Amino acid sequence: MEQNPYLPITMKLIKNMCETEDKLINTFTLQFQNKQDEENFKYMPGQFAELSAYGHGEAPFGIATSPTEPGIIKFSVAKVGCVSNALHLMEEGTMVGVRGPMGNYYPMEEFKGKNLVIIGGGFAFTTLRSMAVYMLDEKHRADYGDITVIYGARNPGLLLYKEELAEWETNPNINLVTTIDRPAEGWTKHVGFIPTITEQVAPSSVNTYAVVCGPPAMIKYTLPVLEKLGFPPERIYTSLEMRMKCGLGICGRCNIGPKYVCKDGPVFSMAQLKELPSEY
Amino acid sequence: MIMGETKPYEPKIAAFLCNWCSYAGADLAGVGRFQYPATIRTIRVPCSGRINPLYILKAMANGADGVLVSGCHPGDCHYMSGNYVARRKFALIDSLLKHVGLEEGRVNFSWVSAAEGVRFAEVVKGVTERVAALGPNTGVFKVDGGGTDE
Amino acid sequence: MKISKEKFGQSFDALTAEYQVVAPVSEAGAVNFKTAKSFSEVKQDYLNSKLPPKSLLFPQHEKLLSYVKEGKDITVKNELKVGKTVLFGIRPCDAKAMLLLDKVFKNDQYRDPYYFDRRDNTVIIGLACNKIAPTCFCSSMGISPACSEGSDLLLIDLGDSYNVEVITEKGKELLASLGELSELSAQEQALVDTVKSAQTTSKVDVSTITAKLDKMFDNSYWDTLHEKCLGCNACSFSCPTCHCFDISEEVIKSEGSRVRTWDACMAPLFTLHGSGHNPRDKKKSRWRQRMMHKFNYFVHNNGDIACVGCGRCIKGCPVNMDIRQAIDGVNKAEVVVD
Amino acid sequence: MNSIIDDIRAAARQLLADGKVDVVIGYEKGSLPLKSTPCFVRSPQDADKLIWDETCENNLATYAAQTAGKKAIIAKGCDSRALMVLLQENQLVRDDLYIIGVSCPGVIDKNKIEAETGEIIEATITDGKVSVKGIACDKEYNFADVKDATCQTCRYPNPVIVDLKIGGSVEVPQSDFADVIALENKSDAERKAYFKEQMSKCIRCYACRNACPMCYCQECFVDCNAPKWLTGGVDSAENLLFQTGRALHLAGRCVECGACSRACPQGVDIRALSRKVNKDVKEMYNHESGISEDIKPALNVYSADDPEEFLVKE
Repeated sequence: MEQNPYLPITMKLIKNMCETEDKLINTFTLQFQNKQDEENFKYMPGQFAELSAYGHGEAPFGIATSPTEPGIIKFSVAKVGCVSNALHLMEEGTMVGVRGPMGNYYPMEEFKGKNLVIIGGGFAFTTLRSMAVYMLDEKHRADYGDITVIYGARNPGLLLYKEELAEWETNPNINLVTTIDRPAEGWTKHVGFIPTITEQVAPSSVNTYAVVCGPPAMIKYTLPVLEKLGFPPERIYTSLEMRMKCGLGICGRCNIGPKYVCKDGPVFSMAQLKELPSEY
Repeated sequence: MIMGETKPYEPKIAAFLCNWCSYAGADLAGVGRFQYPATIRTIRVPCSGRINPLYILKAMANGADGVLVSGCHPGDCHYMSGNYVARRKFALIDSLLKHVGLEEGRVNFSWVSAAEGVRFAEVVKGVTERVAALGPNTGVFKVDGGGTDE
Repeated sequence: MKISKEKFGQSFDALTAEYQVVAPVSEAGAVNFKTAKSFSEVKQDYLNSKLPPKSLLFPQHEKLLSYVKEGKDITVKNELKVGKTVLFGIRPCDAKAMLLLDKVFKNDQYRDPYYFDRRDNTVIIGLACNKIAPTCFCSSMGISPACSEGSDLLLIDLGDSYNVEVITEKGKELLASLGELSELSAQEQALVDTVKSAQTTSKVDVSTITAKLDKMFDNSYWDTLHEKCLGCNACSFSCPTCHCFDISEEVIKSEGSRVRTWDACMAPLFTLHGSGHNPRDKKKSRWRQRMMHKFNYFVHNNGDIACVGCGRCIKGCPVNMDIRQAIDGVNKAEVVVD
Repeated sequence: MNSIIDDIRAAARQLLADGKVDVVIGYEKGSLPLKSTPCFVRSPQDADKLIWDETCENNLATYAAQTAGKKAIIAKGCDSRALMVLLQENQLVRDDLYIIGVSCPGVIDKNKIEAETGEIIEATITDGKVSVKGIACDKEYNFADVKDATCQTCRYPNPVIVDLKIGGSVEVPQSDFADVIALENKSDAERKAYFKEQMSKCIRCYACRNACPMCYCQECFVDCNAPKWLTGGVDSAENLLFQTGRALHLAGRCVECGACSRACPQGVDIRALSRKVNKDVKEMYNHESGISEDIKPALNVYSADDPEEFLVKE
């Protein structure tokens, strides 16, 4: 029988963990309930899924895990609306609904043989983490060149995935640069906004792609820096956010020009975005 | 229960009670063990002036068989004039709801003070009888979940 | 070939046993598409329905699924239900609109089962327009008052009988159960020819609008177009091609359902992000979206303009926003060529 | 009427030329017969677009708060009442507002005509006669017979607050709440059936709310997500909840312009609800909204002896 794309699969919330000091972002670990569901849920870094908190609604979130992590998927979600609030309050063991994977993904094929500069700000680091983990996987690491991650948050407490970041610090396969906006006690790494730090770190643009995700202001000021470093628009990628409902390119709200972010995105290159109206 | 015996119909009544008088009155009724039917579901509000007409409409839409709104007697408001202002609203709500076809007795308003435990029990008894006589809510605001009239 | 109305009426009544037969019915002072039990209920001399028949395939409020929560567990039930339907008497503009909706509810990746399971089980009997309203402008949209596009059978009212034209296989199958056909008289043939050659009196020029709009996103035309718009959804809800929807949850205690309801680009909430950011926060950008979507984006994605010229939005607008004038305005707008 | 149009245009031209206002909000000829459409005049030479006749049915006060800058507004009696309430509720800055008052003879109920003539192809209004060429038939009407229901019961056709008054005053018709009383006198079952039928037509496009000058809430209760007062359902119960909730929110504020009913593309008798509330407000609290700056809104004040008949009978 044909799949009904509006019907979620049921997954179990096995872990509901507070991620940041301000207690506004939690990471939810969901477990597939059968092999068939997991088989059908083949995804790539950059894709998202519609997460249902039954009784409250459904909302789209980027998948924070990598397909190299079997059995589960994770989402890191900020508490802003009806659905995210319900998720934050949800007890472990509760069944939730998941529709997906949806949308396109980072062009991992195109990235092969290239160096990657991953730039993330705040909690927009979720699908970037997925991509980094994907590339660090032993099956894939050899496909890619140098991986540089520049990741910033307002303060140390707001950085996501702290344990993993600590591991990356010492991992020779990845070059991690973390920064915070203002000096904080005990912080010995970079201090400053992402664009400034990117300029300081000055990753080479030779044979390199950049992937940038973060708040609009961060992206706005980082792009000129990348341009100065010699990244052409075709080699800068980003992932967009939009209000979405169906996730199938039908309900009509997430379009930028003729493109639906849910179906044709959320991943776009700067070259693609230049062709579209600036309505996002 | 013996087969064939039917349980008497017990209406569900949403009771919006002001914190300072009617809620305390309900408390007193409890402490004093004055019997009244277990038909009300109490929602405590800071003042009868806090009642939004939508509370009443939504209760009816979601299937409450009746609504009771109760506050301090006029002149006794903890916030001086909350119930005076509420009184004007209540009169208009009551009149409009009847106008659009809601049965008289579904939505009830009263003043009960903190000292009137016995009276609170009496009011609930009276309201329960009135609502019970009307039967289950099939009224103009009852949403059946169909979403369309067809 | 023709069928007498008497015979058609009998067949119509017989069809109601097997099909849900939906037809124009006069109710509460307006003609709309409703389930009809008998041909006698059908309003035949109607101009067009107040609301478009899109709701038959895409209801304003529709359950997608329902569920029951028990503690931490959940039981989800698919609410997809379909029966066979005959849609009688829809006008050529609305029949064409269904073809446009088909393109929306199926794209390169997904097919909407709620829409298509209904669609595939619906036979459409179109009814050509003998009368043309001053707000009709379908002729400018590549349709005509007797256009057969989108219908399975097309009827033309000849007074006592209908001229019948078979358009699709589905129509041919249904025709078999309608009864015998007879030849047209010369006079009737002349009437058929008149109806077929009729054109709407109101016209707009959309020949270059898509290309023009390609260059108009930042045009100052949008600065004033929207000004008198109240921002309600009257135009969208009365449009046979508008298809945007919302998905929300309706819950009482532990039982709930997920429903989809019509939504429209004119509402500010339509695009509001959880963060508070809104990419289309002004009436200006929402009107631009409406025009762009109908006359540009839709063409790029689906090869057609998403307007069939039914004129409902013109009649329904509380402030007389007239899409024909909006189109003219685009045609007249000055475009800075870089 | 022509001299009124000339005077309106002249006033608009002068105000714009003198830079006293940035925009004049008035009416221009619409695209359909017997329809005018709101227009925003920003330069003196455009002032000639402005018209004034029995088709000027929109309440322009709706645009007052959402239009930036200093604005002049052509105001009928009901528009001026709406502006008055908006001023009282601090939604408008008086100094940014220039009210060009025009007495209103009432506006045409186009739907009533089209119910008989079918869609109107052509129409003219001369000397109190409306001649209509319709798709079904041609007909001539006395204006008084096709006057909008709201205007039939209007008690304030003359503007209550103006900066400039154009034209003479019109006679204030005697009016009570006969329409409401007629409905009140029906049985509960009849009224219930009436409202059920009316509400079954509503498609929740919110044209009524958006056309209403008093509906300016930043977040309307119908759009509120938490709590979710309304579902997306469009059954008559859900629609009645919306319309009743709205009518109660307008209690003591409704200026009886009828913009809601005229805006309704489905012909729902929305006014029937607000009229009832208005009658109650008048009878119980002797209040009419927007008729004087000195009168406080009915629900902002109280009296120790306000009626209490609504209390539960014990």
